[in-house]
Parts: sequence; C-alpha cells; structure tokens
Amino acid sequence: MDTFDCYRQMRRIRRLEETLVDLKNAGEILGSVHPCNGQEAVPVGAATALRSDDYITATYRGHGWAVVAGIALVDIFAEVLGRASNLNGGRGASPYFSSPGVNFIGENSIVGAGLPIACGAALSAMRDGRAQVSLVSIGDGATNQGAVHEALNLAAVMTLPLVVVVENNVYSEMSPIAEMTRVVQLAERGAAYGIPATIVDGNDAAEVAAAVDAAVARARGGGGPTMVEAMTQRYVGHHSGDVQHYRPTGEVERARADEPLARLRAAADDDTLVKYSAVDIEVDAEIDNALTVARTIPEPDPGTVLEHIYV
Amino acid sequence: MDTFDCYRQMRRIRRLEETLVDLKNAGEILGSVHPCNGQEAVPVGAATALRSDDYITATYRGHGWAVVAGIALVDIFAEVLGRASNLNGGRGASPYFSSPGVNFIGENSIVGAGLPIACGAALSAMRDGRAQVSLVSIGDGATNQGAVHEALNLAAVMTLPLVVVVENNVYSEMSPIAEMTRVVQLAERGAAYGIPATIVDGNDAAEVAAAVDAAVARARGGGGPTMVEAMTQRYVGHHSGDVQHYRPTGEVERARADEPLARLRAAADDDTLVKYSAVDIEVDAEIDNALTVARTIPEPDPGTVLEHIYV
Amino acid sequence: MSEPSGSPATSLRYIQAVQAALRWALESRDDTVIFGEDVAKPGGVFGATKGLYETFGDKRIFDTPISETAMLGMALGTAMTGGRPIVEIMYADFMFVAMDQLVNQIANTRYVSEGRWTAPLVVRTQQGYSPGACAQHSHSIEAYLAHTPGLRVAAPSTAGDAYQMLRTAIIVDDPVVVVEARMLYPTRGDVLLDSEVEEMGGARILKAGRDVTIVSWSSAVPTCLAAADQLAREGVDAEVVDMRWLNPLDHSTVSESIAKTRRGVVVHEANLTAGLGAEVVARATESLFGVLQAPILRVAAPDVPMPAAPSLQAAVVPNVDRVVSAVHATLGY
Amino acid sequence: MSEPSGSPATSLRYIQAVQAALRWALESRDDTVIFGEDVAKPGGVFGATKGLYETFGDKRIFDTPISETAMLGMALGTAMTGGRPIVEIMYADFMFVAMDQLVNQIANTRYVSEGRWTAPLVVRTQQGYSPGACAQHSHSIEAYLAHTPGLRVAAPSTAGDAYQMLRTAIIVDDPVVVVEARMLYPTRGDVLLDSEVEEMGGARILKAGRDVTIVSWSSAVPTCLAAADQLAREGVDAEVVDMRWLNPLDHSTVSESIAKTRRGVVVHEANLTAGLGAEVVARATESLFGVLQAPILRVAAPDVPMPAAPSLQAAVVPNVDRVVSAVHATLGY
Ligand SMILES: Cc1ncc(C[n+]2csc(CCOP(=O)(O)OP(=O)(O)O)c2C)c(N)n1
Ligand SMILES: Cc1ncc(C[n+]2csc(CCOP(=O)(O)OP(=O)(O)O)c2C)c(N)n1
Ligand SMILES: [Mg+2]
Ligand SMILES: [Mg+2]
Repeated sequence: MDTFDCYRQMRRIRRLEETLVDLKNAGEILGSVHPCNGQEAVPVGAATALRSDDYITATYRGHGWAVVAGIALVDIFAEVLGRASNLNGGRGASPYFSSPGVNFIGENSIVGAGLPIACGAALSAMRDGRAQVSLVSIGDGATNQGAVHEALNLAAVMTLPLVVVVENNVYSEMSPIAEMTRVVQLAERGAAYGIPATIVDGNDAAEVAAAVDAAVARARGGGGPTMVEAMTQRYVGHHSGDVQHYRPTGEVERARADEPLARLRAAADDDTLVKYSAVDIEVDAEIDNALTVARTIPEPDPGTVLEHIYV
Repeated sequence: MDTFDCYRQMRRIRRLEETLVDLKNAGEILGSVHPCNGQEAVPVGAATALRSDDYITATYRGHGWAVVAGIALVDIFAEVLGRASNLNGGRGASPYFSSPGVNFIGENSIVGAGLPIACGAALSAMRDGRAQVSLVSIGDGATNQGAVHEALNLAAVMTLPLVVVVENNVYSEMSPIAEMTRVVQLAERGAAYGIPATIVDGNDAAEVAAAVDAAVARARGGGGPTMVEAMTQRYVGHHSGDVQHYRPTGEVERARADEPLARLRAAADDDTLVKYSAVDIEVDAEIDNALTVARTIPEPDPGTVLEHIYV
Repeated sequence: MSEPSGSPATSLRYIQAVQAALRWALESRDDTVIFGEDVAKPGGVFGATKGLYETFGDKRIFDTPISETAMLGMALGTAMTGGRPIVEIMYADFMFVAMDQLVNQIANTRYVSEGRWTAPLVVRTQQGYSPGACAQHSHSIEAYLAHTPGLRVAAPSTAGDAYQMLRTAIIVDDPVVVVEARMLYPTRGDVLLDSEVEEMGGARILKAGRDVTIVSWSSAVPTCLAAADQLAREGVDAEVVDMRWLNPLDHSTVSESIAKTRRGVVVHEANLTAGLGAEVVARATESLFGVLQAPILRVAAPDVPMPAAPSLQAAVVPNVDRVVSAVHATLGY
Repeated sequence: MSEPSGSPATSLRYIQAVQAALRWALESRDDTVIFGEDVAKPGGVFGATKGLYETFGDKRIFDTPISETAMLGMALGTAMTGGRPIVEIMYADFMFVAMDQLVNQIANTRYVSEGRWTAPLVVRTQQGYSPGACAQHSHSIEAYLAHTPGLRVAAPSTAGDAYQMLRTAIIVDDPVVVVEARMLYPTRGDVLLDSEVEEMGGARILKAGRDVTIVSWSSAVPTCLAAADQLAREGVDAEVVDMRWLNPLDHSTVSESIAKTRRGVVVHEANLTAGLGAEVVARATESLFGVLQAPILRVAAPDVPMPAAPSLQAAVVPNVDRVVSAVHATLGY
C-alpha cells in the first residue's frame, strides 16, 4: 500500500472519529460513540490483505473497519446521527451498524459476541468455494469472554478461514488488561486452540498488513484460522465522555506521540509533509461534505418502527 | 494411602455405580445415571490430598466424588431412587445432588457450569483465612465451554485456591475429544491462563494423589490454581443406556483391562488377592445394607413440593 | 394450512418425523447444513439425525464441541451469508448458556439492519420434564423465547406437526426456534411426507366443542385431549386448541373459539408466572371482555424448579385432573 | 414497610442512593463483597461504587475480567459458603451471556437442595433504553427474571427505593436481582439513610385515585405519574401503583386498588408479548372478574428490538400520551 493512500485512509478514519466526538459533545448525537483514534493502522493495514468479497466483523469501536470495508462516510454519519441512513436506517447507530452490501457483518456491542458470528461467515466462505476469508476484530478484554474461547476452538477444529485480529489497546473500558489476565500477550492463547498467533506493532500499518496478509493466505489456502495481536493504544477515552482518570500520568501523551499518523509525520521529510497537508485538506473537505449531506437526511419515520422485524 | 483402603474405596464406588445401573435397568430409577466405572482412581486419589473442610464440586458423573467427600451410600441410593433422602430430598437425583454438611458443593448437569461456582467456594476459602481449597472436577469436553474459560482466567488472576481436575476420559458423550479440539492434551490450555498444569495417569490413584497433593499445597500456600489432567477411561457408557456403538473395536476391552481395580488385582500376589476378595465381600454387604435402608425411605411428600423455594 | 396431498399418510413416531424433515431439508435444499453436539456420526442423542451423516457426509452435517454460544453464533453468521443452518441444542436448558446469541444477536439481525440482513436459521431443541430428570434438564422455555421479538417459535405436539412445522421453519427466512417435546418423541402420528410445505403459523382445533375452550401447546396437548375425553364423559363438551406456533401467535383462532364457548382454560407445562399462558389470557380477555362468562383460567407448573423425584414431579406437571378442575371452575362461575 | 426513623430525609440522586446502600453494606456486614467490571478502582461506569475501593480496599471490592458467567458463578459459590456477594452486571443486556448461572444455577440452589443451601447474593444491574442507545444496551429484562422461580426481583423507581430495596436485597437470604433504571439514575428523591431496613416486597400507592388504577414499575413509573397529572387536569382521578418488587409480586395491593377503581392499566417499558404486564392482567382479572368494568389494558413497547434513532425510540417507549389513551379506552368501556 502506498504511504499516501495509507495516510489518507487513516486520516479519514481519524477525522471521522474526531467529528463524531464533536457532534456527540454538541448534542447532535445522543447515543454513545467509541472512537478508535490511535488504532487506525490496524484496520487500514489489515484491509490491504483483503478482497472486497471477504467478510469483516467488528466491535462498537468499528468505524475504522467500516471505512476500510468500503462504507461511505455519509452513510456512517447519517447512521450515527440517527437519520434514515442507507446503513441501518438509524436503527443501529454508532456501536451496532452493519452492511450486507460490502460484506460488513457488522459492529457488535456485546463484548466477544462477534467472533462466533464471524465463524459463521467463515463457514459460508468455506462452503461456497470462492476462497473468501472472514476477518474479525476484537479487543484485548474480549479474550476473557466465553464466546471468544468457544469460537476460537470451533474455528480451529473446523479449519475455518478466519482471521482474528486482537486489537490490544491495553485497556478494557477503564481496566488494564494486565490486571485481567496472567498472560503477558494474548497471542499466547493461540496455542490453547492450536491456532498460530503473531504479535505486531499495531501502529504500523505495514506490519499489520504483512501479518494479516500471511493469515489471509493461510486461510484462503485451507490452513485455518490465525490470530494477530496488534499492540496499539487509543489515546482517547473508551467512549466520547471518558476522561481517562485511570490512565497513569504521561501514558496518553506517549500514546499521542506514537499514534500512526504522528509516526508517519515524524518520519516524513518536508516534501512529504506538504503532501500530507494536502491530503488533510482533501480529507477535511470529504468529511465536511459527507456530514453536510448526512444532515440533510431526515430522521427515520416513526411510522416504520414496526417494519422489518420479520420477513 | 494404604492400598487396601484405596482398593476398598474404589471398589465401593464401583459397586455403587454397578448397583445404580442395575436399578436403572430394572426400572427402579427413572432418571438418568452417568456411572464413573473406570475413573474411580481420580476421586479416590485426589481425596487423599484434601481436608474434610475443603470444597468439592463435581459433574453429573459425580458419585465417586460424593463418596470421597464423605456422603453415606444410603443417602446416595435414596436420592437417586427418588426418595426423601437426607441429601436433597429426592429433588436432585443422580446427576444433580449436593451436600453442605460435607462441603460437597454438588454435582452439576450443565457442562462446565461447576467451575465458576467452585471459584466462589475458593473465594470464600481465601476470605475465611483457614487455608481451605476448592477442588472441582470437569470432563474433557467441558473445556470447550465458555464458562470454563472464564472461570480459569478469573481463578488465575485472583490467585484463587482452586484445584481443577480434568477427568479426560477421551469422550464427551459419543464424541471423541480428539475431534473436538486441536490440542493433544487439555493441560496445554493451562498456559493460556498462567495456570500450571500436569498430566497424570488417572487410573493410578497414587499418581493422582501426588499431583493433587502438590496442587493443594500450592493453593493452600496462596499460590493460586493448578490444573491436573487425569487420563482415564470410562469402560461403560456415557449413561446407563449408552451401548457405545461409537467406540472402536477393542477399546472398551483395553479400558477394562486397564481400569484401576483390574490393575491393582493384576499387580497383586495371592495373599493380596485373598484380602481384596475379603474387601469385596465387605463392600458388597455395605452396598446391600445401604440399598436396603434406602428402599425403606419413603418417596418425598408431594405436599412439600412448594417448600424451600425461598428462605 | 395447505391441503393434504394425494399420497397416503405414514405413521411415524414424533422423533422419526423430525428425522424425516431433516432428511427432506438436506435433500431438497443445498443451502442447509446441520450441526450440533453428537448429531453427525452418533446420529443425535435422541436419534433425530440418525443416518444423515452416512447419506450426506460431513459437508452437510457435522459434530461440534460443547460450545453452544459458538454454535448459535456460527449459525447466525452462516445464515447471514447464504447458508441455512439447522442447529440442535440438545436440551432447551442449554439454551441459557448461549442466550446472548439468541436474544442479542439472532433476534436483532433483521430489525436492526432495517431488513437488509436476514437470518434464515433453525434452532431445534426439545424441552420439558421426563420422569426422574433433574431441574437442569426439565425447563420449558417458550416464554423466554416468545418474549424475544425477532424470533419465531414453533412448538409441535404431534408427529405430523413435528414434520410439517420443522419443514416450514426451515423454509421461512426468519430465525425459528423449534421447541420439540421430549416426552412426545415416542408418540406416533400420521405424517404426510410428500405434502406441500405449510405456511408458518396457525393454531389448530383438535377437538371441537361448545362448552369451554382449552388452549395448550407442546407436551400439554395430550393432557388436554385426555381431559376433554373425561369431560365428555361428564357431558361437558370442550374444544381443544393446539397453538402450535407461539410466534406468530394465532390469537384469532383462540378468540374465535372462546367467543363461541365463552369460557377458557390455558394449559402449559412451563411455570405459571409470566408464562405464555398469561399472554393468551390477557389478549383474549381484552378482545372478549363482556363475552366471557368466567375469567380465563390457567393450569401450569407452580413456580418452582422441576424436582427430580417422580412423586414431586407429579405434583408439578399439569395433569388431567388439574385441567378438569380448572374447567369445572370456569363452568361454576 | 418499616416506619421512617427520626432522622431527616436526605435528597440524593438515584445513583447516589445506590452508592449509599452499597457503602452501608460494606460497612455494616463483614460478609459482603462487591465485584464486577470496572467497579473497584474506576468506581463503576455509572459511579455506583465510587469511593468504595478507596475506603474498603481490594478484599471487599474488586474488578473482574469481562466474564459475566464466571462472575455470577463465583457469586453463587461464595454465597453458598458464607459470603454475601453483590455483583454488578453493567447492563441488563449482558445478563444473557451469563443466563445459565442465573436460571440453571442460582435459581435452583435452594429448592433443589430442599433448603439445605442458601444463596444470599445480589445481582445489581440497570436496564432500559436511553436516547440513542442501541438494541444491545436497551433491553428491559424483568419478565425473563420473573419467569424464573427461585430469583427475587426488585425494580426500584425512586432514589428512596433504590436505597431501601437494595439494602433489603442485601439482607435477605434469597438471591435477588436488583434491576435499576438507567434513565432514572440522575433523578433526585428523599432517602432515609438511617432508617431500618425494610421487609422484602410490597407495592406502593404513589397517588391515590378513584377512577382507574395505573400499575407500573421501574422507568415507567414517572411516565405514569405524569399521565395521572394530565388525567387529573381532565378530571380523571387515577391511582398510581408502583409494583417495586416483581418477585414477590404484591398482587393484593394491585387487586385491592383495582377492586376499588374497577379499571386498570399496566404499563412497562419491556415489550408487550409475554411481558410481566400479562401476568398482572391475568391475575387481577381472575380475582376481580365481575368487578371489572373494562378489560385491564396494557401499555408496553411493541414487539421489536429497541431501535437506536431517537425518532424511532419515541415510537416504542411508553409515553404519557399512550398511557392517557389507554386510560381513556378503559373509561370508554
Ligand atoms: C458481555 C459484555 N460485557 C460487558 C460489556 C461492557 N463493555 C463494553 S466495552 C468493554 C470493554 C471491552 O474492552 P476490549 O475488549 O479491550 O475492547 P476495547 O473497548 O478496548 O476496544 C466492556 C466491558 C459489554 N458490552 N458486553
Ligand atoms: C451446556 C451443556 N451442553 C451440553 C450438555 C449435554 N452433555 C451432557 S454430558 C456431555 C458430555 C460432556 O463430556 P465431558 O465434559 O468429557 O464429561 P464426561 O461426560 O466424559 O464425564 C454433554 C455434551 C450439557 N449437559 N450441558
Ligand atoms: Mg481494549
Ligand atoms: Mg469426557
């Protein structure tokens, strides 16, 4: 992946999240927003290894995955704003939207629950013979949920074409993962299922891409599931209202210095920086446009509230 | 533990199970019976490491554990026969009885569900400062249940005084564990929680005793949980009515030749065999007496059916 | 309901009817796949899937670990992406270890996506007490299911319905939980193997009557029929309605029947409080207020877990006497 | 209910009242222990446990992994062996991942052991929609709980009750699920901090009236009070009953009230079908048949998952207009 494309995609996600948090703070969004600022390199890197017909399953912190899956910004804005969006018509909102059109199985607001569902997409992939894979992202804390255990074992025993990305941002809401398990790296759990597991720098899109690429190749080739633990940090709160009183002094600052966009900028020469700034301007415009259009979309018609519960 | 005591206790469990299966086949027991024939060395060995105030949690295949916990045979018979027993008044039956008097937290008919509960007993043990431990037995198949995963991680992270005995009898109902997970030994999963795990010959009471003793010592000393995987086999069906069509030719015969009582007999000299036979006669009498008394106990009074639902 | 076809009925046991419907599914639809614990090579602990593995192989039916949450989640993911999974949860009691996938995932899929996803899956399970079975193998769970919008719920009481309703469940694009009745597995009935697949829904009047309407489903139906027989000997002409589908709930058949008899009794094995019987009562009372000659009464298990001892079970499970007494009570108003 | 003590009432928010009750528990009983996700060092995502870790330390309150099944199971095992755990399940929706421990384990413990074990534990959770919250964070789960014999269920609607009922839940030896109402967390009320701990159970008449009885609980109570205000302005004198405890269910207060008004409406945020409202209707109708001037009506969420968009939520959650209309309907009979 070209560095500028990578920068652009990460910047797009970053600005989406920042804008959503602004909207939330302004009272324009009423539900909760769980931004992924700092973690953008994970979806952006991973996506380079995927085909458009692969399946993606994410969590409430899933806007980055939605963007790389190919969902239009306007649809995300509209959905999160509670409008009659093309995504879920406002029924899902920030933490629980999905899109069959781009095989985005969806976000999930029950910790760990996406993994079993992703196994199902993987089963379809295996059955349909088109060598699709099913990629699922979960958090570090989710690895302590029973659903995750059951699904990992099932995926291994069935040799499902599944790629499990554990976004280890070292916190589950306000609790450090280090206090919630005795293993140092969650990748150590792969062995408990016979699943190969790698640890990558989750703030380095290229490193994520390489690991996911290997995992995807393995899955497409019938080799079964792989776990990729991406070490990263959100430098923002768990949700928009989280003031992060639980983080030790300096930690957030260090995370800010090390986040993927900051890294790219730090490594860039002057020419590149100029180009990045040009991208920034383009992305800002894109975001503004998307939001402007989203705001024109009406709220869902209450008269439709009983529709679509059954076929 | 003295070999004769060991033999006697195993024989007691064996004859209990055989008698219960006879009663079931005769229609005197209506619910299901899951005998542990072949696995007796596990509870008998483990119990040598326990104090009477330690907690034991078992599964539906828990009669051996009940006996070593100190529950009288007559109470077990009465409970399983559906009488107004001293155990649970007939409300629990073969797969779901318990006894606070001997800290037998109880059997459980939901696979894996006993482990979280055993964590609770371990938490009480930790809080009460009397260095009790909580021992829990689960089957091989149970290790794929979410509850087991969550509880193992929790026990590890809380350093609970818990001993987890995995009775690996290589089948879950009719399915071989080898087809249900990619790990060869379930003890390999200990590492996923930072729990030390050992594998023992589950048909050798002394070997079980040594491993459980070490685990108990660790737990009493504040060292946290240990997993002991006891390799064993039931040479009988999953429940009394299971004809074991799923077992490869010769497997049951080999299991019969290797079961703990057969082993002891095979290793015994003539003198010992005579003594064993004497034990057999005593145990048979004990069983007969217990059953005779149990049969005199009336059925529970239907007039009490609404009692004891709340305090 | 569709017309019976020309072919003659076959007498099958309930469990064999289930098996026939599953075989039909694998034969007639490539998108179906069956999985669960011990369902493939062993053929199912109750034999519901016997012989299917041998015929269809492990691409169509396979055994899973003891991981109900993973099973239901996988069913959902498969159903969202072109498959039509049929999962067996061995006992209804085990649904509780996987309840999140049912309530928070499967049930939400279509509604929350505004109809963009569908989840055409079937969860087969069986419920109820049996003599000596413990509390953890005796739950009747239909009220938990019926209180969960987004799920369809089928509760067949006969071999014929076990076949027809399971086929319907497989065909429809909504997620359906088919709650079979373990105690009825050995019972025989006429099965129309070659008939058309029926539409979903619809209660059935099993016995017409003028004096009182007895509504039930699942394991309680034979009890109600026996009670109607006994009542007939006393000269009371009871109408017996088998709800069959608990979602959609065929309120109109119930209320038409009670509109005629002006008296009703609802019977279920699940415990009384917040059971589905209350819903039937509340709806029928609302629509028939003024018509009713007596309150619609309920016969259900009292609010206790199921004790294992047969002498206690007999005091919990609705029986003919209790149904007859309830009918007498409504007639005595 | 106990007499208010001499000390004056303190005005607290609902969530502060919960906090006060938890502090009281840790102070007054050595056997209590609190655990849950983010409850100790972070003080709880809603602040219910704020400051307790600092005062009582990690032997009395600690954080757990995201493992609700392990949490509830551990609570049970602790309660069986001398402890008195108070567990927080952050959102009621997450109960479904751990439903087995609630339904098959905790609820059975006392009954199946014929009273030999007790399980004196409290599961605190909070439920209901809030503006923009998704379907997986909006469930009202009381019917699932009330249909499970062996569990006590508390659903306080005021700060005062949040304090009193939680203290009662902690003291009683039955397992109690206390279902708090997230939308009411910021609301203020009078709390009698130094009062005696109340007995378990008992509905409360919040407003006396002669024309109709409106029964509700939890988040629906303020809606019903507002509806009663509006009705009063029209000259309709509604009696408003807050059920408070859903198990034990205080049927006698409800039926005495309806016996007087001869008309009733039951209101809850949970969805209609097989909701606890049906139970209230079925029981009251049975005991008051002949007295009732109209069928007891229900106002509840329609049978859909909760949509996130506020415009749709407004069409789902019971509101004053819907309650008033239902009252009009019963009066129009
Ligand atoms: C079953 C369940 N339990 C608890 C929660 C509440 N909750 C939401 S997010 C979260 C933390 C998850 O942490 P992690 O898996 O590390 O993901 P992250 O938020 O860091 O991306 C918790 C506990 C939930 N949504 N679902
Ligand atoms: C949650 C749950 N799922 C399924 C079952 C049905 N079941 C009862 S025993 C059993 C096999 C358990 O195997 P294992 O853990 O190896 O124990 P074993 O029977 O061999 O002692 C199964 C699947 C159950 N009781 N609970
Ligand atoms: Mg995290
Ligand atoms: Mg086994």
